[in-house]
This record gives sequence, structure tokens and C-alpha cells, in this order.
Amino acid sequence: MAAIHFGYTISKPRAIDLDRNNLRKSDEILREMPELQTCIGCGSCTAVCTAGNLTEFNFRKVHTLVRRGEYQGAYEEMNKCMLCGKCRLVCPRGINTRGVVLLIKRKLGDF
Amino acid sequence: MKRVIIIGGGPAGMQTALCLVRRGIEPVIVECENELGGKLRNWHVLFPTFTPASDVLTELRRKVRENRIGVHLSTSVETFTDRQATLSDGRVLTCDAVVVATGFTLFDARIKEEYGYGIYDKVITSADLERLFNEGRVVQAAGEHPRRIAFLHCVGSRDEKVCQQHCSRVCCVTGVKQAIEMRRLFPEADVFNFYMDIRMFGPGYEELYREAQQRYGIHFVRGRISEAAPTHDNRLQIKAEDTLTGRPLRMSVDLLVLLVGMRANDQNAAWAADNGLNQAPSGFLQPKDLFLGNVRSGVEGIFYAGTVTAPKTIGETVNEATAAADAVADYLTTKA
Amino acid sequence: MKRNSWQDYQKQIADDRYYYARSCIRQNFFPGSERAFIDILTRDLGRDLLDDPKHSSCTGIGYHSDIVPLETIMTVVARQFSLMNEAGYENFVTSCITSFGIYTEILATWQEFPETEERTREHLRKATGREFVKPASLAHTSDIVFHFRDEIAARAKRRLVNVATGEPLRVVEHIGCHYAKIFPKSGIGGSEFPYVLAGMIEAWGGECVDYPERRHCCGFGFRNYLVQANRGYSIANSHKKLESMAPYKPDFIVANCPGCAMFLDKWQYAIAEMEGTTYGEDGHGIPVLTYEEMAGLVLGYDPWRLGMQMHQVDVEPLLDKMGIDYDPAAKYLGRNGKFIGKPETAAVNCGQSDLVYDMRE
Amino acid sequence: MNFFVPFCIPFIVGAVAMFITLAWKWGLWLYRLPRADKKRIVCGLPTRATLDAAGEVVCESLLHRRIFRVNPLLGYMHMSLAFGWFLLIAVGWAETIAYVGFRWVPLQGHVFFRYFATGLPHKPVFAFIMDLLLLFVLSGVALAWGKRFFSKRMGMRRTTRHVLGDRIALSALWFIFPARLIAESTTCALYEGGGFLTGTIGAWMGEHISTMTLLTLESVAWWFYSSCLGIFFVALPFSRYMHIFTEIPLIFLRRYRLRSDEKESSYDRFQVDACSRCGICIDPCQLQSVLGVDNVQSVYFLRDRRYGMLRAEVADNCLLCGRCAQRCPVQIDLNTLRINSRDRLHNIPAERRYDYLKGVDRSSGTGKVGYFAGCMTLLTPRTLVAMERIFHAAGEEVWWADRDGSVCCGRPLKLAGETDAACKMREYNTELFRKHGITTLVTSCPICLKVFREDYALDGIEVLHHSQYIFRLIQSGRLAIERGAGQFTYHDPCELGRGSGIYDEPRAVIEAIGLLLEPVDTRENALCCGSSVANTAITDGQQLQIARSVTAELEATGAGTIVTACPLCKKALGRGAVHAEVRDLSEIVADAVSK
Repeated sequence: MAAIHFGYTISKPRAIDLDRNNLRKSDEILREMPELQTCIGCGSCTAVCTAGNLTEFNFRKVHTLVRRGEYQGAYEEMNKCMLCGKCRLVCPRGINTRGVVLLIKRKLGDF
Repeated sequence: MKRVIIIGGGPAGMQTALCLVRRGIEPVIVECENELGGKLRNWHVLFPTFTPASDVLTELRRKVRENRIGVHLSTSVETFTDRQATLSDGRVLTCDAVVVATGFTLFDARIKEEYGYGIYDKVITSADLERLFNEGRVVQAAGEHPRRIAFLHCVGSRDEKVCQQHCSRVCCVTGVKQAIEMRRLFPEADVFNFYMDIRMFGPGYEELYREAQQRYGIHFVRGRISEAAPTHDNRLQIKAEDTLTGRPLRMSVDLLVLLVGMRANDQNAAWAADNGLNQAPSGFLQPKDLFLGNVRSGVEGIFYAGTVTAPKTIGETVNEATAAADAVADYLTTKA
Repeated sequence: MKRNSWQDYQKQIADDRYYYARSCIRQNFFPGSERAFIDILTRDLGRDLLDDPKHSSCTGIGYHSDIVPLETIMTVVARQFSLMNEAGYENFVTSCITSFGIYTEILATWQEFPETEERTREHLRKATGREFVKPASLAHTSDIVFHFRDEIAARAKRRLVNVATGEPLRVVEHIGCHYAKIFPKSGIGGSEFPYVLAGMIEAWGGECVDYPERRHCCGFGFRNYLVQANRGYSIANSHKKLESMAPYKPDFIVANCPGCAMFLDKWQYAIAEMEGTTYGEDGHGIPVLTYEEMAGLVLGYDPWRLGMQMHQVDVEPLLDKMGIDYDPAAKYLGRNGKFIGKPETAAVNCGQSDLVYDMRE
Repeated sequence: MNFFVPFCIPFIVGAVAMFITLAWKWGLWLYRLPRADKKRIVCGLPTRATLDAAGEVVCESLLHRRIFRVNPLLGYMHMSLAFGWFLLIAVGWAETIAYVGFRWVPLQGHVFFRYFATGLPHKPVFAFIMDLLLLFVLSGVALAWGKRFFSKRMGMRRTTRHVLGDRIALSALWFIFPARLIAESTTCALYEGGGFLTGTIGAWMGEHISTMTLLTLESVAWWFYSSCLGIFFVALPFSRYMHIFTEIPLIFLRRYRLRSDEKESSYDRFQVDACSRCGICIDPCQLQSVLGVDNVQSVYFLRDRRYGMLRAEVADNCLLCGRCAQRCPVQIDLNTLRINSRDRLHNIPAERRYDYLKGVDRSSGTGKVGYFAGCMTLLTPRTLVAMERIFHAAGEEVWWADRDGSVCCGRPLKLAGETDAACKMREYNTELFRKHGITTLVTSCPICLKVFREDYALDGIEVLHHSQYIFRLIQSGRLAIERGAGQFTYHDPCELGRGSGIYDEPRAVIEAIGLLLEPVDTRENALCCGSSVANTAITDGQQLQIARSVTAELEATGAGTIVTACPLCKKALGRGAVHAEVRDLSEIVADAVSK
């Protein structure tokens, strides 16, 4: 059936629906990088972020969304990272943030 | 008469001594500074009631004096066992039990270089601020008319990068208290508290937090400051992420106050090794258990009081000192 | 689970002598429903109701779209009250949820800020030379039907029961935001567990479906729908509700608000055309009824006289379940037997359109 | 004499198989070289480089000079096997000529000459020399056996864990020379002759063993010897012993200036196959010595890469500190190979990445000298403040490239294998530097320094690390320094020392300020702080563990201050330090500037 275009589309729900989201990739990521689970969301990584100060890139938000099974666009976002490593130096939880960037890119390349 | 050596003459040490005297036991306080009082001496007012620290201190000191408790000032304990202590001046004191009330060490904020403490004049610690209040020199540090003052929570607490994983507990409410004090002193200034979590665990704390927001209009930003740099007009630019909006935030402030955490004394390790005491992963001495034995060390004749076991408030410390005296008395009675 | 919390939210509903204010949307999209309400009240229940041709739109849509200012709408409302006084009635009933919300809000505003009422009196006097007295009671037409639900049940020709299985029909009820979300005390059952439609359904033998998005808005939202750029957001709300209710396999939806009935019905068509998704049985839509239609069917009214051919989603499967006799061929014949035109077939429809009379043939 | 008996077959088959495989491999690798590399070879052939390469081949492939430097015993072991065997072949050749004159003798004729030469008159000199050489080689074999059990005596705490193929080839190799000894001895027992070794053993055997048994034994021994050779030759091109024949062309190609790059190329095959898996790279690896990670070292990385079973876990788990490359006797460019493996694993096309960089310019100030602090330096503001004071004291006008944040230099991306993306950073920063017309670029970050020097095309702009810059200021008298009583120790950052060869300037600067105390491992052998951006695999706890081990060594010098010249090292060492203070070079300079 050819879809009719009425001049608007149905907005996608903004809610993170954990009943629907497939958390398999997220579980895989956490299995490989268990320390990511210890993030307390202080935002230090994003505050120092070289890329985040030039563009919308928000590392904390992207990896949190990924952990919630929201993979759409995560790969493209992570590609904004310059891997400079400042975030790793300030993380109070000692998370291997650069490793997280590379891991998410590796796991979510096809999303 | 039984004699008990109390290492440390802060609130915990003094209160333990007072309780022991009441039970007919002879306490001896060994204090490394030249007066009693510990870290409380430099404190201005206490949360959440803004009670002057000197009220508590004067009272404790007065009672210690009145009870003629033996005090060795400017003396530290080199080594000790449950039956004796070797002092820094070479004397050896014998005793029937030891209470360790050596408290904590303030985190050295210079280690968190990115905050600029010790580099920029506009960065001070919470302990500095208390001292400045006592000396009446806050205006000197903040300037006549500061427009903005920022507080940063969790400096040297909950931070693996400085090997301090524990929560120092008291900094959250100290930050709120000091923010209110600054706002009272500088009604024109905007005060911002940057926090990761606000932990208001004690009576009246949550109410104080609410008052800070409601009555004093203090801004709470959920994000950890990551960098501080000077601006051309001799202020300080700080950067953080405003995590609740998910965007980087930067602002210029006239004063940045770092709420420094409590860290374990370096000495704990050596003492623990000497006497078979347990050290918690945080470096603080680990009591026998946290419920029925929180002032006992697990080693006969050695007891703990106050923040030597974990960060605590003054109230908790004083209560624990009473409990420690009780446990010491129990021990000495059973032994006799 | 039987919830009784609705009993905490009761209101006085007049028993007779109503001044009836029509709804813009209902009289355009569901004209049979308003007719049915008048008929039920006057003929079946023998009550006095004035359908006054002089009253106007409450201008609520304009108000919620920031086109009509507050002073203006207050004056329009004051005029309606004045007309009611003139006709000698004091119980104001309104057919529209938006209007009901408007009247409630304005009465509350006047209560809270008497100076605004004074100003409105002045405006009304200046504009029309009229005076007004506030109504003794204000009710939505569904409140009235709820009020008489047991009387209607006593007169029922059919019940909300599947005649083939004897099981109660599963009904999704949708209240409409402005019924009780603004002033919870003004609706029966309050805003969390509104009982006005549920009471009718239970009284007439049906079973209410309690689904997660039960309280969610249909998505009309005035500006959200009226501005095409925002329409995707509007439809997304109905989409969310439909997704949420579909697993419960409801037999039909009954809506309180004319706008909600329209959107829950028409958006099913739009979603089916845009995404190919349908939510009812056999790949078709879920029929959407107004409570007047529901009452009408229970009282044995002819579905086409109730105007049910105006629905986007065909109601025939529901009529079949309830065991209602109807003439499929007469579907698109108007009151005078004239062909009124028929829609193109769409995924959400299922009626066999080749059976209907077409006068052009 | 037709020089053929059936036992020669295993040897002939093995040798033929080996030479065909070798020819195929060499041919393919050379054929696949990029055009520019081929041109380099052609241009290099008639030059001195060829002679130098030949010399190096003798020194390294035969004599193993570099291994001698690691440990003399280990060097002797390698030399006795390689050089000894070579001499056996060469002298054997001469021996054949001496016996039969200049006539064509098939390969097996040379190798098994003792078997064929029984009827010819005895030449005791050759017999003596050949026995001496055999003893030489056998001593190497004995040491190789010994190394299995007493590796520490040979300067190796840990040795390589070998794969099955290597074990087969290794076993065959170990048996070749004892087998030759027995075979030649039996022949001597039957037909007399032989030197002090084979002759003596032969005489003893002749006395104690019956002729019939000896005849059988002779046949078995020669078959066994030939089979060992055959097996070894077949296994050689597929085992670690491929290094014997790969190191030689590698030395020539290297002399012709062929280099590995951030993208894999055919030249890499020469480097990868030239690894002898000697395992010298294992001990210097801190991942091994501090963390006990024992499967990622260069030897394993090259092995996995060669056999096409390289996993990202192995490729990524390396600090790229260069300590192994420093010791590698074959001088394989281990870091570059690791980077181009990462490139193959992780590189993603970057055409549309970093479009947001367009038009960004957060620099401030004007001056011919540009200062690029580096991302990490922004987190060590003491360095920034110190540099500002130094610039001020020297009266230098400075263009501050990134004081308010800027774009990364690109090296971290390159180290992670995202080389295309790194290119974008390079383009951006090059344009920025050009736009502001600087002639000198000073940076405080050795990571930036290395990439500016090696990968940026910054002709006309001199790139200096701040240690070099400060050293020049002091030397030229623009910066007056007051010497104090401070005692310092210096930690060489990997990218600055081994990476860029800057060892002396920072030391000269420190010595101008106070007393410099060197730690045990220093300069080329300096330890890595553990926080290297090149490693994305280890955890924070592991980084800390390494940092603690390094600071322990630095603090053992007794110096009150640990000086380093890299923000990352400073951060890392700061976490590990117990009582010493950790400072950047610029800080101690700023404090010592004469008022």
C-alpha cells in the first residue's frame, strides 16, 4: 500500500520505552566495559570535552542513552569525539571513557 | 586508678576524657598541636544551626580544665600498644587502654590542579572560608562587591582520580551552610553550588537546603566543575556541564570555594600494622563492626572515637566519644 | 479491581429543565448525536430541555489558540447566560467538553476575582445592553446521561453485550482533558478515575478497559492540530493511546469530548494510510462512539438515524456484535432518503460499499 | 660419485619446498610494494647503502651484535647457531672443492659430504675445522636448551610462549646438529677419518659396537639427520625461522629508506616476518612486569598479525611507549606496525566527520611565537601559568592557540587507528597556524609535539617542545635562572624521549636550577607513566598500578620533586606519588626565574 503523505508525519514518541528497546547491545557494551555502569552523571567529561565545546556532542548523554537501548544516532555522535582523552583524566569514577567511545562505535556501527 | 591514653585532643578526645573521669578512670590526652580542639578550632559556625564552633569548643575545654584532666600538648604518639604509648619526646606512658581519636586529614585541594587551588587567588577551600570568617577577612578574599560566588562539592571525595572513593558526608551540608553565610554577607551576589548529588542525611539538613533555595535564592547546578581559568578582569572562569539540561556551562565568578573532603590520616597504616588493627579501603580505621562494636577496634584495649573511623559531624563525634568511654569502662571492669 | 475513589468526586446535577448549549465540533461531525441527546431527554425521559437557536459558539477553540482574548470569551459566555435567563432556565448544560471547561474556568475566575465578573458585566452591557445571572448548575451533557443511566438501563432495548458469546463488550472510555483535568472537582470521579462514562458502560452491561495510557490526551491540543507543522505531534498522541489500548482488543471506544471522538476516529484513518497500522479486528479500525450514540443504541435507536455513517471507522462489526438490525444499504441515505455521498474505501473501513444505494446510478 | 642415496630425499624435498616458498613470498611482497618504494629500491641499489646493508647483514644476521648488547650469553647463543651454521655451510663448500675440485656437486653432496667422502683421501685440517664448527654450533644448541630452564641467566626473565608450528621447527632444529654429530661419527667408526670430535667418537664406537650394528646405525642416523633438515626446511617459511631469510632483505630495504606508515603496506610483511620471536620485547613491557598481562607484547602482536589472527584486544592493549622497539634486535618499527594494524581494525572514512570545525578559531594574542598548550595541559593550569610567566620574563610576544580550548592535534586519533579522522585535525590546525603567521610553534605536550613534527607539513614553522624552547631562552641569556638547592629527578615522557629523541634539553634546564638525580631506568630506558593515550584497553586501576610502580622508582632517587615535561605524565605520576611533589619542567623554571 502506497503511503499517503498528508504534509506531516507521526512524531516518534520521546519516551525511552524500556519495554520495547532491545537492550542486547547495551548489555554487551556493559559486559565489556562494566565500569561504565558506575557513572554518576556528574558531567565532568562533557564539561572538559574538546568536541563538546565546539558542537552539540554530549558524551554523558550519548552513553547514557545507549545504556537505555537508545542506539539511534549514537555512532554518528561518537564520531564527533576527537579522542583527546581529557574526559578520562577527570572522571571521578575512573571510567575508561576513550575505550567507551571506541566500544560504542564498534558495537553500534550499523545503527 | 586505671589510666587510659587518649590520642588526639579534638572534640572526640575531650568528650571521651570527660566521660571517663565521671566513671573514675584517669584519662590522659596526648595532642600534637599546642592547644586542644582539633580541626574545630578553625571552624566558624556549625551546620545546620549556625551555632558558633567556639561555643562547643569553649564548653569542652572548660570542662577538661575543671576536671583537671592530664593533657600533653605539642606531643604526638609515635607508637602504642594497649598497655603503653611512646611519645614524640621519648617518654613512655603506661596505661590500661588506649582510645584513638586522631580524626582525619583535610584533602589537599592542590592535587586537583584543574580547579586552580594554590594557583589563582580566587580559589579557596571550605576550610579557608571558615578561617576567613573567623578572622573577618572574607571581604578581602571575595572582593568588596562579588557578583558571583561558586561552591564546588565533592573535592577529594568520591573521586578515583585522587584515590578517595568514599563520601565525606559533611561537605554537602557545609556547602549549603556556607552558601547561606556568603549570601548573608553579600546580598547582591549570586551563589551557585555545583554538585553531583546532594546528600542531606541529618536532622534539619534538608530543611536548610530548602531554605538555601527558597529564602536565599541559592542556585544549585547539577554538574561537576572541570576547569577553572583566570579572566582578563581578574575573575575566574569555570566550566561544567549543566547535566540537567545536557549542555556545557561556563561562567565567571569572583570566588570559587572548594568543599574539600575528609581523608584518612597517613599514620593509620603504620598504626594498623603495629597493632593488628583493620583499615577500611578508604584508609580510615575499621571498627569491629558498624552496629554493636563501632567504637571497638577488634583488638583488646584499643578503642576508637570520632572521625578516625569515618567522616562524621561534630554531634556524631561527641556521641561516639561517649560511647567509646562507655566501652572502655566496660572493658576495664571486666578485666579487673 | 473495583475502584470506588470516584465516589469522592460527586457533583449536583439538576434533574430537569435544562438550557442546552451545542458544540461546534459535535454538531458538524456528529449531528445525529446532539439530536439523539435531545430526543432521549425529551422523549424517552420526558425532561424539559431548551435547544435555543440564539446561543453562539463559546469561542473556546479560538481562546485556546490564542486568537480570542479572555475578556472577549468572558463576554460571550456572559451572553449565553443572559440568553438562558431570558428563556427562564437556570441549569446550563453544554454538549462540548471544551465549552464545559471554558464555563467552569470562567465561573471559577469570577468567583476568585469578582472584579473580572464586574468588568464582564460592563462589557456585556456595552456590547448588547444585556444583564445576566450565573446559572444555578452547570453540567456537561454526559453528566446528564450519567445521571439518568439507571433510567436508561431500565428502558434499554439492548445491552452492551456480545450477543454471540454473552460476554460484556470491552469498552475503552476517553474522558477528554478539559472535563476534569483543569478542575477535578467539576467532573464525576475527578481527573484520575473519572467515572462519568465508566458509570454508563457498567450500568448498560459493558466492561471498561483499564489500559496504561487511559488518561492520555487524544492529541487535539488546538494549536497542535491547527498548525500543520505541529500536526505530527497531535497524531502521535492518538497513536500512543491506540498502541496502548490495542492489546486489550476493545470492541469500541466511547469518547466524552466531541474533539476526542473525532480525532480518535479520524486519526485511525490517517495512521493506517501513513504507516499501514490498524488497531481493530481483522485489520480494520476500532469503532469510536459518542456517549449519545452509545445511549441511543442501548435505547434501540437506528444507527443511521444516530448518524453513525458519518464515522471514519465503520461501526457495522459492533452493530453485529450487539445484535442490532440495520439496513446496510441505507447507510448513506439521509433523513429524507436522499443519497448523501459515500467515502472512498480505506483500510480502516470494512463495510461493503457496493451494497449501498447510489442515487446517481 | 653421483652424490645420491635414498636418505637424501627428505633433505632434497625440504630444501626445494623451502626455496620455492621463499621465492614465492619474496616475489609477492616485492611485487606488491608501492611504486614509490620500488623506485627507492632501484635508486638505492647502486649506492653505498647496498654496501652498508651487506655489512649490517653480517653484523646482525650472522653475528647478532645487538643481542650481545642485551646479554653476552644470549648473544653468543644466537651467534653460534647462525654464524656457526653459516660457517659450516661455507667451509663445507670449500671442503668439497678441496676434495673433488671445481666440479658441480648437487646440494646434498655438500651437506652430506662426509657420507660421500669415505672413499677419498683424508684431509685432517678440514676435518678439524668442521668438527670445531660443529662443536661451536652444538654449544649454541646446548645454550638454547639451557635457556628453556635458566632464562634469567641469559638476561630474560620471561621467554616467548610458542605455537605448535614453532615447536615442531624448534625441535627439528635442536636435533639437526646432534643428529649430524652421530651420523658423521658412525661413518667415521666404519670408515675412519674425522676430526677430534667425530673421529674420537667414531673410534670409540668402532671399539664398542659391532660392525653390523654400526651399519644399521649409520643408515638410521643419516636418515634421521636428513629428515630433521627436511622437516626444518619445510617448516621454516611458516615458522619463526622465516626471520633468517627475511631479516636480510629487510636490512637492505631499510637502507633504501623504505618505512612503514600509518596505512599497512607490503613492506610491513618484511618487518612482521623478520621477527624471530626471541622474546626480548617481553621483559621491558610494563603491562607484563606490572600488570601481568602476558599475551599482548610485540612478539605476540607480530605473531598474531602474521598468521592473520590479530584481535583488537591485542592490538589495542599497548601503551606504544616504545620500550620494546628500543630493545628489538631486528629493529622492527613496532609502534608503527601497531598503529597501522589499528588503522586496519578501526579506521573509518571521515569525509563528513568534523564538519563542525569549519571556522572555529579560539586563539588569542599576536606574535611570531605560537604556543599550543595541548588539550591535557588545559587540565594542568600550573603549566599554563608557568609558561605565561616564562614568556613574560623573556619578553616574548605570544600567540595563544588554545588557551580557551581548541581542536585536538590528532595524534590520539591516529594512535587509536582512526588515521583518516586524524588527518582532519591536521588540516584544521595547519590552516590555523598558517593563518596566524607564526614562525615558531611551542607546545607543552609531547604527544602534540610528535605529531606536529612528523605528520604535519609545517615548513617554515619551527616546532619546539617547551623544554627545548626554555633551554634556548636560558642559553641565549633571554631568561635568567637562579640555581637553588632543590633536588630533582626527571621522568622522560615516552613521546618526548624515545618518541622524539629529546633527552638532553630538559636535563640541562633542570641542572641549571638544581641537582638532578637520575632514576634506575632513564633516558632510552625510561619507564612509561601508564596513562598513555595509546592504550584504550587497560582500566583506570591498572593505569594507577603502573603509575605507582614508576613513581616508586622515581622517589627512590631521594629527590623531593619529580619533574616531567608532559601533562599526562604529570597527572599520572601525581596519582602515584607518595611523598615527592610532581611538577612540570616549566613550573620549576618559572619559580627559578630571577626577579
